[in-house]
Amino acid sequence: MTEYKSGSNLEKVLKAGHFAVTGECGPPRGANVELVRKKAQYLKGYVDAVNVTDNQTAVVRLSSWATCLILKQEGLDPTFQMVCRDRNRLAMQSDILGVAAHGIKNMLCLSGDHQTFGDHPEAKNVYDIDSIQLISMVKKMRDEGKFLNGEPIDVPPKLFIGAACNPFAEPYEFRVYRLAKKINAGADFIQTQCIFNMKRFREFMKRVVDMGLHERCYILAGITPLKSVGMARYMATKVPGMDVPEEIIKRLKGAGKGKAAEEGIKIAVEQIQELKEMEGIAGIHLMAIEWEERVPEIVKAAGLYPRPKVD
Amino acid sequence: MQEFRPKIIAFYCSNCASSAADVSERMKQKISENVKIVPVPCTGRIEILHLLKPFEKGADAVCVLGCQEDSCQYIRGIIQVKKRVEHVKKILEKIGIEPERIEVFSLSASKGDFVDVINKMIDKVKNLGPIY
Amino acid sequence: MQKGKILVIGGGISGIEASLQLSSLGYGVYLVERSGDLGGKIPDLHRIYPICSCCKLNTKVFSCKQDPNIKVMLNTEVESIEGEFGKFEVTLKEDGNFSKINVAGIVISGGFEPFDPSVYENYAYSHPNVLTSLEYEKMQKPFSEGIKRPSDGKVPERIAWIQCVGSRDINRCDAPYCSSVCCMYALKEALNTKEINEKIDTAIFYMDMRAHGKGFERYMNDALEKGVRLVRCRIHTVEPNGDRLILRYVDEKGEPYKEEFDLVVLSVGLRPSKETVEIAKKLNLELDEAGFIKTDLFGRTNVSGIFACGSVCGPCDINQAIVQADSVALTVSSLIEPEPFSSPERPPEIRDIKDEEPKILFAYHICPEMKEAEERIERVTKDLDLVKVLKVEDIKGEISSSIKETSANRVIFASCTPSVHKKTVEEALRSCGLNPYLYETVDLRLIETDEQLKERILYAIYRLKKDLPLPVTEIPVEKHALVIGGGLSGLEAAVNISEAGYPVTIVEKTGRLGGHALYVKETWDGMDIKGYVRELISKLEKSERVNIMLNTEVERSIGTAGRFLTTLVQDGKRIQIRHAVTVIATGGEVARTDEYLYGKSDKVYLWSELSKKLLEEPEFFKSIKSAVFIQCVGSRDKDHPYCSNICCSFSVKTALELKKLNPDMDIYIINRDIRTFGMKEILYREARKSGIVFIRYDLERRPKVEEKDGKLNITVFDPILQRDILIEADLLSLQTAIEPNTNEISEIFGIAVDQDGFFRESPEKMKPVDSTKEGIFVIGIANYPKDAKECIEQARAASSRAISILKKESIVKGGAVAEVDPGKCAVCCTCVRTCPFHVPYIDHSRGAAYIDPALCVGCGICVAECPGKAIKMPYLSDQMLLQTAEILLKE
Amino acid sequence: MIVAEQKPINEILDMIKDLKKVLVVGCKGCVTVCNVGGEKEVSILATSIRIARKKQKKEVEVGEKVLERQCDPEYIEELKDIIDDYEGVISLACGVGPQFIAERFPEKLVFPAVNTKFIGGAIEHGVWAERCAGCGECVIHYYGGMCPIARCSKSLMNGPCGGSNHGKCEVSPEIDCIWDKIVRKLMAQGRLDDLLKIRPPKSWLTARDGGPRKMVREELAK
Repeated sequence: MTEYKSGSNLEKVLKAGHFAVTGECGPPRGANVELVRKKAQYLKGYVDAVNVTDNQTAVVRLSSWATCLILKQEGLDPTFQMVCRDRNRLAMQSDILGVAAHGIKNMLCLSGDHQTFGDHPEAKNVYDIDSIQLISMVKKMRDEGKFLNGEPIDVPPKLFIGAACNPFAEPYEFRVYRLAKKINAGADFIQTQCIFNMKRFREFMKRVVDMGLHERCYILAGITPLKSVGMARYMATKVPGMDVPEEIIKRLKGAGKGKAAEEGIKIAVEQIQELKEMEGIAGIHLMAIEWEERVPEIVKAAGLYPRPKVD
Repeated sequence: MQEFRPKIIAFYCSNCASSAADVSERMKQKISENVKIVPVPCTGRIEILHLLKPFEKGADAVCVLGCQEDSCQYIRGIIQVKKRVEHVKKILEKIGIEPERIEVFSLSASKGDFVDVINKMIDKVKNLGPIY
Repeated sequence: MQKGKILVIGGGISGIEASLQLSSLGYGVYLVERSGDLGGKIPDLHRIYPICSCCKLNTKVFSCKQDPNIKVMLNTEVESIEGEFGKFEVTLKEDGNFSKINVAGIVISGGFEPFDPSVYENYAYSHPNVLTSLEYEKMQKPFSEGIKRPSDGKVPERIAWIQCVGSRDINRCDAPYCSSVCCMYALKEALNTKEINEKIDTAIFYMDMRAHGKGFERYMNDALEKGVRLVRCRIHTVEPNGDRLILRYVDEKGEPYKEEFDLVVLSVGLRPSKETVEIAKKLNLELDEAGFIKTDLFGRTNVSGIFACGSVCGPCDINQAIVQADSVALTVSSLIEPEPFSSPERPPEIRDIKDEEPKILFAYHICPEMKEAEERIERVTKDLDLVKVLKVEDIKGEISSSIKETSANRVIFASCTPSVHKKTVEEALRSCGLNPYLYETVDLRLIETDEQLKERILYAIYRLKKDLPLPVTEIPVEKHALVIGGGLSGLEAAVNISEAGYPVTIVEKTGRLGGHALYVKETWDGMDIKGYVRELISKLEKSERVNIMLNTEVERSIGTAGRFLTTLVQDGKRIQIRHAVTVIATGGEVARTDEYLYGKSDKVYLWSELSKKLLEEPEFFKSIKSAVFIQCVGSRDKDHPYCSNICCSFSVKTALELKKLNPDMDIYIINRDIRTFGMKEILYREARKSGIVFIRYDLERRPKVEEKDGKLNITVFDPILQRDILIEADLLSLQTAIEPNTNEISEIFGIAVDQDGFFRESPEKMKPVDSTKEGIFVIGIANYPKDAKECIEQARAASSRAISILKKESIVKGGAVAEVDPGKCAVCCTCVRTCPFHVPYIDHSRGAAYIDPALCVGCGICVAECPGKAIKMPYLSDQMLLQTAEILLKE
Repeated sequence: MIVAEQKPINEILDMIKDLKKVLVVGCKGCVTVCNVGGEKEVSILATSIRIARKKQKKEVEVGEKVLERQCDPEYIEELKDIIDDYEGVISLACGVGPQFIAERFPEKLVFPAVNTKFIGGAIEHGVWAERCAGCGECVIHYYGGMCPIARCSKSLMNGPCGGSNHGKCEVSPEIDCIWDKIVRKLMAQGRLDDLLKIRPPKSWLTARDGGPRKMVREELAK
């Protein structure tokens, strides 16, 4: 019998050697439980796990752990996201215990967007520890059963630990080392930033494979279908660390009026096809931003439906 | 009622504004008696306090007449004083005085704008009325 | 070597400048002038492009008159000259009285006279409303009546200028040359007219608009913007029609036009002065085909001991005349040992006046026409606290004698442009043993009422009583010159200065001396430049006084005339040198282009490349069947709004050379104007005669170049034929703009460049080779594009002026400078960072910043920036500036 | 040095709106050097107050004084002889100055005229940049002599976040990404191994998080 770290659906799918598909669910800006359930229905059956963002872009939303609970009730395997911006090490550890206590089994550790981007730019940030320190802290809690201060935990949290990776941010040459650092710290899986520049990503993955990093952790490639030329332009110019090549924008433009969205989905599907064949890629992380309803279609078109069941 | 005749202190660079004054003279322009002109070797010498003080002492406006930015004999004089004038404008604005009461002008040796700019300043200040 | 005094014949600007320069090099000079005053034609000019003329000239005139080593002899003619080099005996005639003088050498600077248009009947010069340009200029002078139509005194509505009257014409006036200056003075007159009354329509009828000098093209564009009309055609007849005058002409397209004007101004050309030519003939001096005195590059005539400069040697503008005069003084000093009338007097020690009661002398200098101003001054100054009020003509002389007479210890000087006279006033104070900065100026312009004048004088009095300048010190002059740039101009300067006996360091960025001149075969008039440069280099290499530094760059420089401290970097090593003068000759580069297939076809050359190829492989050109030159490539346009001066002559000269190599070659010069000014016009005529085709184009309709079947296909619109023509060519030369190498150097030395990037000349004006900072001379292409001959002349003028500084024992510094109070200094480095001249540094032994008074220029920027108020400028104190408003706003 | 900026003059006017006599006190230390509280700025502020109150037709008497430093009680003592003429004191020193004045003269109203910004230096004339966060335990030797605590917007200790953009921080193109500099420098120095080491969470006990700090030097203190 396979030894699982947390036994989450995602971990099982990956360990069984399937090409994994994870989705994303942005919590509402309120206690709108119905909306969460609706989004869950779009994704159910089409993804192996669902990331729940933690005050993404520093905008206040329903908390990640609470949203995770709802998704779990809906029968999905949620991935609890936690950023270093809003909590100190005390709050972090107690929340980690909290989600584990409720049976949430995946966790993604992030630095978090700076609060000046968000809706409360006047806020004081915390950054008591950084994302890599967070990864090692979770690992320590899980594997050693100890808090950060070394004191023992009564029933340690069992979590499948994830981390993010942006191959397109600068300094490029360091990004693969930063990935290695996260793996060394204890990351079990990696979800990358949305990929648009496939050429650069191929080069990145080649280095990952050369260093054998893909053997030490599961790498899920980030995919975001583009809805419009405007969105592509916005991503290209306004979102830090995003690399949207001009030819992608051209292609969307070339699709003609009202057809950019279809073209965007087509591009995403083509990307997934290529990623399925790429060495070192264990799956994809599909971030259909406020477009969850199109996820089934994409997954199907990419030949990734139905999702495997592993017990 | 007596007409409001604004009192203006005009610091000017005795090197460059000089040629502009020459053209003005030739164009037979006149300068109002209420404008007090103060020559300085380079407008870069004029500090924020020197620009502010006249307002305390009853001036209705202050202006600095210097050279073109690329023709300052001392390279950066006019550029520096322009920044200081900007700063004084901010102070004036915050204490409820129209920032247009202080201006800096780069005069061109070939255009007769010495008197022109002063007259425009007078008109502007007349519209604004007295400070106090 | 011969030894003796020098005679200068002609008291125009070149004669004045030559005399002053000779005097500063140690000579006793007789300056002989036929008329009643010095200045030549300049006093008649309304303004000298672009500013007022009289004050600037006056300073020089009075410097001449006061100079104990210049004997100015007015109303005097040269009767006869006997003897030979070293021992000339000259008989002079003044009011019928004869006198004899003995001189070692003679400089002829007789100047020009305007062409007399009455020989032309067709210009209707006898009509009252047809004037020459000089007559028109007199009408524009300040305080005169303004512009009126002579026939009836009405303000004219329309004025026309007709160019090339008595120039560029061999048929009727025997002037094959271009007079060089007329295009600019016509533009100036038209623009001034527009400034006085913008409603007057002004039109200039011309053949080629020759705006070839520094800043000229911008001036022309400015005139166009202000509505001056330029009409390209040659006017043949002026038809009187009552008070008005009719001009008939055909434009380039052959369309006939008829316009009526109220005034017609004939832009008359320059002729050598008749009287001077007569003297020249008596002396057997060689004249050129146009009748000007022929000299070599250095101003020597064919008779040894006799030199000439200025417009008597060929048409030239004021700046060129000054350059030539300075250059000729240098030539004299290399051949004749100076003999002064009297040795220079050492001024008395400077006394401390701190404890003396302030006594203020008021001196003013105004134009004779300013009666009203004079009366006002007398009225206003009556009751003021002044020891004496006097009107001065001779600023230095009269102020110093009055100081002595009244024992005044401060001076107020009033004039319409006091900044021009500052140096002279300082000299007057210094000569009386006073700190030269003990004066205030009052600008008399824009003063309308007694009250205004009184207020300004009172302010000056207040300041003089309140602020005392820092004591001055005498600093010994570093007897060393630094020359930057190893091209033709730099080499010439280095050779001259070293030959005068001073050590020279010459710095060259690259690994070899010679610069672009190594790739120039000869000048437009056939001088072997390459050979000349090689000779200069060999002279330098042999000289013990010269330190040649190759692969060297300048890192920084501080200081002023008499004392500079410059850091050089050679192979990564830093070397500091101290020197009294800096000559900057950093040259320029031919701009690259991506137009007209340059870089894509091997048949397309930049002009510099063509010049090199012609030198290295003349054989190559024998097989060329058809060659095209395109002028003004990326030049005289938005990015390069100036004319590069020498490209037209280059093309004409090179075209002629190609014709010589292969007489069957078809050659086309595609141009916007042909600017072969001065004697180069003769070359242009020769080119047209030899069948070289000139086609004009406009910026809106540029030629097009394609390459087809191994040939260049050049399409150009011919404005005369009114259609495109196609030229098949084997070779295309592109005359692109010349760009100056001035960027870093101007920053390092703290000297200004003009809008086009060339070094700006001194604000004192009429000092064409002086930079904006005393003791730094800017010459050659970096000053403005010019031909080799002019480069050499400029280099010589700069050497001449540099030597007069090197000759001095000490310079006076202090007074209007900044001083650090070590007690208040927070050593924050603000002054170090903000001084535009990099003078302050942190002196660790003082624990405070230090500003060397010898290096400080007194701008006051650090004083204003210092956050701790630790820097003082006693000359313009905070206290004074803060009380200004209080004093002036007192009810 | 301590870098500060002047408060908007209208705020200062508002603070003293009920006073008729105020003393403006500058400091010759850091705030003089950063052009915010020296002799010059004291006069500028005093003059501005006079003009403003003249405009408001509210009389005011403004005194001007510059102390050697406002972070040493001996210099604060110099106010003793003049302070009684005034109702309130405006200090142009960093946050230390007005507190020292307030402590020494408890009966007087004390107003800060500057906002104390950070510990930094002038990178060029008129431009100051933060270099130190006063965390109490210096770690810059791990990072090529650059402090990620003070100079990374997120105080990251283990490498650049995904927002590093052309050498600039995601927060603003005005801010350098210090991690970009650290990575480039250490890689150029061949110290990749150091970069790969995981730096453990920092103890903030030495920083202000450990409570207001005070330092007693046994060998110096009386």
